[in-house]
Amino acid sequence: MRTIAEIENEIIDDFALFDTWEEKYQYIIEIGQKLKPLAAEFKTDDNKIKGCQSSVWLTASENNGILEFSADSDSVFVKGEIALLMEVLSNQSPEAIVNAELGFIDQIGLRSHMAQTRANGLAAMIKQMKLYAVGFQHKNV
Amino acid sequence: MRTIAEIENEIIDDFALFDTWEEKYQYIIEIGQKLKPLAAEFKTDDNKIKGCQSSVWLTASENNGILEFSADSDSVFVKGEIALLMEVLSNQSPEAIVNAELGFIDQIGLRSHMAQTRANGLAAMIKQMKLYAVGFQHKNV
Amino acid sequence: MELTSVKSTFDVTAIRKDFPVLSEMPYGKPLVYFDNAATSQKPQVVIDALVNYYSHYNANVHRGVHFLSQKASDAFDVVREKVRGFINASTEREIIFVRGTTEGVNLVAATYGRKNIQKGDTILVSAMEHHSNIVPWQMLCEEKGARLNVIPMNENGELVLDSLEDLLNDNCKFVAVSHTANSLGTINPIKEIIAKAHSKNIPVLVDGAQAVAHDEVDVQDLDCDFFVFSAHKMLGPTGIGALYGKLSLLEEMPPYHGGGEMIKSVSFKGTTWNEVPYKFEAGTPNIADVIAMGAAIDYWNSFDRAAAHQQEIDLLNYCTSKLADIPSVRIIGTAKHKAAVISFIVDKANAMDVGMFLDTKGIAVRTGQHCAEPVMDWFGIPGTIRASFMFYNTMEEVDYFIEQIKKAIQLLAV
Amino acid sequence: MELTSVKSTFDVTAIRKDFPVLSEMPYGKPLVYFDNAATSQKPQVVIDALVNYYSHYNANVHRGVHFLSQKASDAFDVVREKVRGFINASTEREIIFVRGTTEGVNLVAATYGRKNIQKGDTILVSAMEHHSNIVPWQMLCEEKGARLNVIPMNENGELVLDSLEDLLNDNCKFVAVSHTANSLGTINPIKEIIAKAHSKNIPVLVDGAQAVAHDEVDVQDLDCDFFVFSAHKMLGPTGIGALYGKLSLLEEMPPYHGGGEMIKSVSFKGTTWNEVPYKFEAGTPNIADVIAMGAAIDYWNSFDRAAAHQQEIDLLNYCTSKLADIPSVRIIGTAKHKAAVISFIVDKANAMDVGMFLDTKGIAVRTGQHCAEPVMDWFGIPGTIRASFMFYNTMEEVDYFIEQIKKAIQLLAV
Ligand SMILES: Cc1ncc(COP(=O)(O)O)c(C=O)c1O
Ligand SMILES: Cc1ncc(COP(=O)(O)O)c(C=O)c1O
Repeated sequence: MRTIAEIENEIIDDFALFDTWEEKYQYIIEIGQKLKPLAAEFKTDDNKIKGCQSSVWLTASENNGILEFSADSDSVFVKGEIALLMEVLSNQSPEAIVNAELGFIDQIGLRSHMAQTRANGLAAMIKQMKLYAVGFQHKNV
Repeated sequence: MRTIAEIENEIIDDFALFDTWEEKYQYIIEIGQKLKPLAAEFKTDDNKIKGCQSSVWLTASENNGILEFSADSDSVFVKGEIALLMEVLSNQSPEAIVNAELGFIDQIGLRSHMAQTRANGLAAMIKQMKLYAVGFQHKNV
Repeated sequence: MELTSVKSTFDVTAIRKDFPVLSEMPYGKPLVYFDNAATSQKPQVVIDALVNYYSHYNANVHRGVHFLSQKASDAFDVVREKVRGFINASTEREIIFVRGTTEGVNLVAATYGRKNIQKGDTILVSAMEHHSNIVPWQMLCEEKGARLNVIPMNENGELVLDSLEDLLNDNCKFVAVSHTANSLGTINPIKEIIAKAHSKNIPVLVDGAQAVAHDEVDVQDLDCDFFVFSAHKMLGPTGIGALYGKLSLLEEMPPYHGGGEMIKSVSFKGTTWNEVPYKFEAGTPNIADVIAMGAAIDYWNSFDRAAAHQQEIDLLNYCTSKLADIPSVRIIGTAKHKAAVISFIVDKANAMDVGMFLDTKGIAVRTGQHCAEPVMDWFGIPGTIRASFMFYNTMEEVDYFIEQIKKAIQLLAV
Repeated sequence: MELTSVKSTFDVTAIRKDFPVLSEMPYGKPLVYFDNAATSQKPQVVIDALVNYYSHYNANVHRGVHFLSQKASDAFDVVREKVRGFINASTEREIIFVRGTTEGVNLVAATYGRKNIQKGDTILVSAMEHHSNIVPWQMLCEEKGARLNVIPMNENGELVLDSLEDLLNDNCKFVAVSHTANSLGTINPIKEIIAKAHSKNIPVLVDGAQAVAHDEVDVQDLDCDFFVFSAHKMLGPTGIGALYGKLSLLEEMPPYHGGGEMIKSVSFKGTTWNEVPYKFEAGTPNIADVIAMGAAIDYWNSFDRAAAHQQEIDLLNYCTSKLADIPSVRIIGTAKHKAAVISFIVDKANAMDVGMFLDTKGIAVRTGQHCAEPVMDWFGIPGTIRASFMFYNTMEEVDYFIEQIKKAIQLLAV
C-alpha cells in the first residue's frame, strides 16, 4: 500500500506537467468526469456538505481498518477535487487520514482556485473526511 | 450714508493690501481687539449664538428706521469677523440688511477660514443679523 | 433574429483607457470583465483623488482650524452637493453618507423602521430583492412581531402588480423594492409602485444599487421616500455609498449610531442631536472615499451618458440574441425592461464549472445565487451564470465570450 | 527642570520620507503636523496598496470564481490575520471589520447590549470618554431603561478607582472605558479595571482608538472582552477599523446588519446566519481600505516600534517641560501615565484663536472639545489647544511650536 505522502508526490508530479491554470482546470474536470456516480441511496441530506455554489455528498466505509470514501457533486470541478482527495485518502487507515497534512494542495498551485467558495471549499471536504476517520478510529478503540 | 455695496468695496480694497492668510488673520484680530465689549446685561442666553469653539452674543437696536448691532465673543477672531459684518450692516435700514448679498466675504478670500466651525461660522451670524432685520421690518409695517 | 457585431458611435476604445484594470492580463489573456453588477471598475481620476488626498491634504474633517483640515473639509463637504445632483435630491441635507447599499437599508430599518413599525404591521418587498433588501426587514419584523409580504413575479422575472392593491392594505406600513434586480436585470416599474403606495400613505424605499450606474436617477421624479446606493457599483471606491431620504422624514427619525459629529451637546445628564444629515453620521467619516466618490460623479458628468447607456443596451441585445442561438442555454430573466445583466444556465452543466472555465480564458463572470436565493428558489435552480456589462465593454468581448461559452458546453455539458 | 532638544537614536529623517504629506507647505511654510490624535498621516506603502488594488485587481470578494475576485479575496482575507497579530487576538475569527471605533462601539451596543442590558441595569463608562464611547451607551440606556454610571477622575485627569468596587455592583452589566483618553492623553489602568470587572463577571469593552498607534496592544494579556480601533489613527486609511470580541461572546451575539455575506441561507420563510465573524459583516466590505489597513500593519512591523515609541515619549517630555516654562500656559491632563498628547489652555486667550494663529505659521493643532465635552465641563473650560505627536515628529518642530506659542500669547493674551 502506498503511503499518503507517496501518493501526494505522484499528484505533484502529475501537475508539474501543466504550466497553466487552464490545463490544470481541464485535467481536474477530466478526473471529475471519470469519478463514478454515487448511488442515489447515499445522496442523503446527512451525507451532504451544502455550499453556496454546489453540493457535495460524501460517505465512507471501513473494511479491516482501512477506510474507503465515495462521493459525488453537482459540479464536475468539485468532483475532480474530491477525486483527488480520495486518491490520497481512500484506502488508508483512520490514523493516517487524521494525521495527513496534505501539503500537495499548496504545491500543485491551485489553492486559491480550490478554496474559492468559503463554505464548500476543499477545507470543508477535508474536514468532513477527517471527521469520518475520527469516527472510525473511536469505533475501533 | 454709505450703501452696503460701497462699504463692501472698501473692505475688499483694504484686504487687497494683504497677500497672505497670516496678514489677514492679524488684521481681523486687530479689528476684533478694537470692538468695544458688550455690556454684561446683554450677554444673555437669548442673545447667544452658541457654537462649538466659541460663543457670540449679538443684539440689535433701532432708531428711526436704522438698525444698530452690538456684539461680543470669547474669541477675538470671531469678534473681528463680526466687527467686519457690523461695519457693513450696522446703520442700515432693515430692508437693506435683509437684501444684502455680502459678496465681499468671498472676495476677501477668507471663506474657508471663516466658515470653519459649522455651528457658529459666519453663516450663523449673518442669519441672526438678518433675522433681527426681519423682526424690525415687521415691527414697522 | 440574428444581429451582427455593430460598431457603436460611442468611443469605447478611448473610454477604456481611463480604466487601468481593463488592461490586466489574467493568465496572460486579455481581461474580459463581465462582472460589473458585482462591482464596477474605477477610472484613473477616482484613484487619483485618493492618492491626492492621502499625499497632500489628509486630515480629519470639521472643527479643525488648520489648513489641511479645512482643505479636507471643503473637499468632503462639496461631495454632498455632487451626490445631490447625481440623483437630483432637492437639498444636500437629504444625502447621508453610508458604507453602501446594505448599510443604507439597515439604517432606515434601525431608525425609521424601529420607530414606526409595530406588531401586526406588514412590510412589503418584492420577490426579486437582493438579500440586503430582505434580511434587514425580516430582522425588523422578527423584533416587532410584524410580517413580511412579497410582491410576486412571473416566469419572465417581472413583478406582477395585480395583487398590489391587496398587499398595500391597512396593515402595510412600508415598501422596500429594488429599482433594478441584480440577479435578473429586471427594471421594475417603481414609479407606479411608489404612486400606488403613496395613495395609501405608505412610504417606499428604493434599492438603487444596480440602477445608478446605468440609468439617470431622479429621486424627485420617482417621488421615493428613501433611495440607497453603493459607490463601488458606479465607478467609485468600496466602503462608501449614500442614503437619500426626504427631509421631512429624516427630521423626524431618531438617530442611528451614537458618537462624535452626530451630537449637538453631550453631558452625562443628557445629550442633544445635531441636525440632519449629521445626526446620522457618527464618528470620523470615510473621508477619502467620500472625496473619491465625488470624483466618480464628476467622471459621470464628463461624458455623454445617453451614448454610454446605448452602448450597454447594444451589448445586452447583441449578447442576448447570440446566447438565444445556443440550444442548451436558457436565459433566466427575460423581462421587457432590462438593464445590461444576463443571467443564464446551461443544460447539464453546473454554473460554477462554466464560470471557472470562462475564468481560464480571462473572462470574469459571476456564478451562483447573486445574493438573491429566493429568486433562485423561485426558478428552482441552484444558481446562474451572470454576465453584466458596463459601457466600457465591447462587442468583440461579447463575441469572444460566446465562443468560449460554446467551448464550455462541449467540455462540460456531456 | 529644563530639557534641551536631544537627538533621538530613532532615524526620524529617514522615516519622514515615507510620509508624503509631511513635505506639504501650507501658506508656503513647512507643515508641522501635531494633529495626530485626530488622524495620523499615511506612509506611501498604504497609498500604494490602494492604487495597486484599484489599478490591478479590483473585484468584489468571496464567491467569485474569477481571477480578479480571487486575488482580491486573498488580499482581503489575509488582513484579518494581520489584524489578529497586531492586537494578539487568539484567532482571526475574533476580528470584525467595521468603519471605525464609533461603529465598533455601536455594533456592540446594538447586539450584545440590546440582548443583555435590561431595565434597572447600569453601564459603567469613565469621566474621560470620547463621545463615541458615551452616546451609544446613553442611547442603549434610554431604550432599555438602564442607567449610565461614571468612573470619576481627579484634577490631573486620572481615573479615581476608589469607588470602583461600589460602581461594579450587582446592577452593573457592562463596562466601556478608553485605553487612552484623546482629550487628556491619560493612559488608563484598564488591566486593573478589567480584572475588577471580571471578578464580578462583568464584561469590558476597551476603546483603543488612541492606544493602538502608540502602544503595543495585547488583547489576551488585557483580557478585555471587546476592543475597538480605527485604522485612520494608526497610519491606515479612513473608513475602516476593527472590532475584537472574544469568540465565545461573538458566537452568542445576535447579528448586526442584515444583508449579503452575513447569512447562511435566505428565504421568505426564514433566514439563517453565517458564522462569526461574517455574521457581523453584511454587504460588500470596504475591500480596498481593508487591504490598505493590512499594508499599514505591515508598515508597523517593518521598524523598531520600541524606538518609535521612545521618540514619542521624548517629544512629550520635551514639549511638556517647554510649555511648563511659559507662565500663561496651563496643561490640562497631567496624569503620570500619558501618551504623546498635550492639551493646554492659555490665560486670556481663546483656544481657537491660538489654533488659528498657529495655523498661519504652518502648525496644525486641534482646538475645542475634542469630542469630549464632559471632560471640558469637568475642568470648567470651553476647550483646549491640543498638540498630539507621532513618531515622525521632531524636536525641532517642538522648538518652532513653542516659539510660535509665545508669539500667539503676545498677540492674543492681552
Ligand atoms: C478615544 C477615542 N475614541 C473614539 C474615537 C472615535 O473614532 P472614529 O471617529 O474613528 O470612529 C476617537 C477618535 O476621535 C478617540 O480618540
Ligand atoms: C440590487 C442590490 N441591492 C443591494 C446590494 C448590496 O450592495 P452592497 O453590497 O454594496 O451593500 C447589491 C449589490 O450586490 C445589489 O445588486
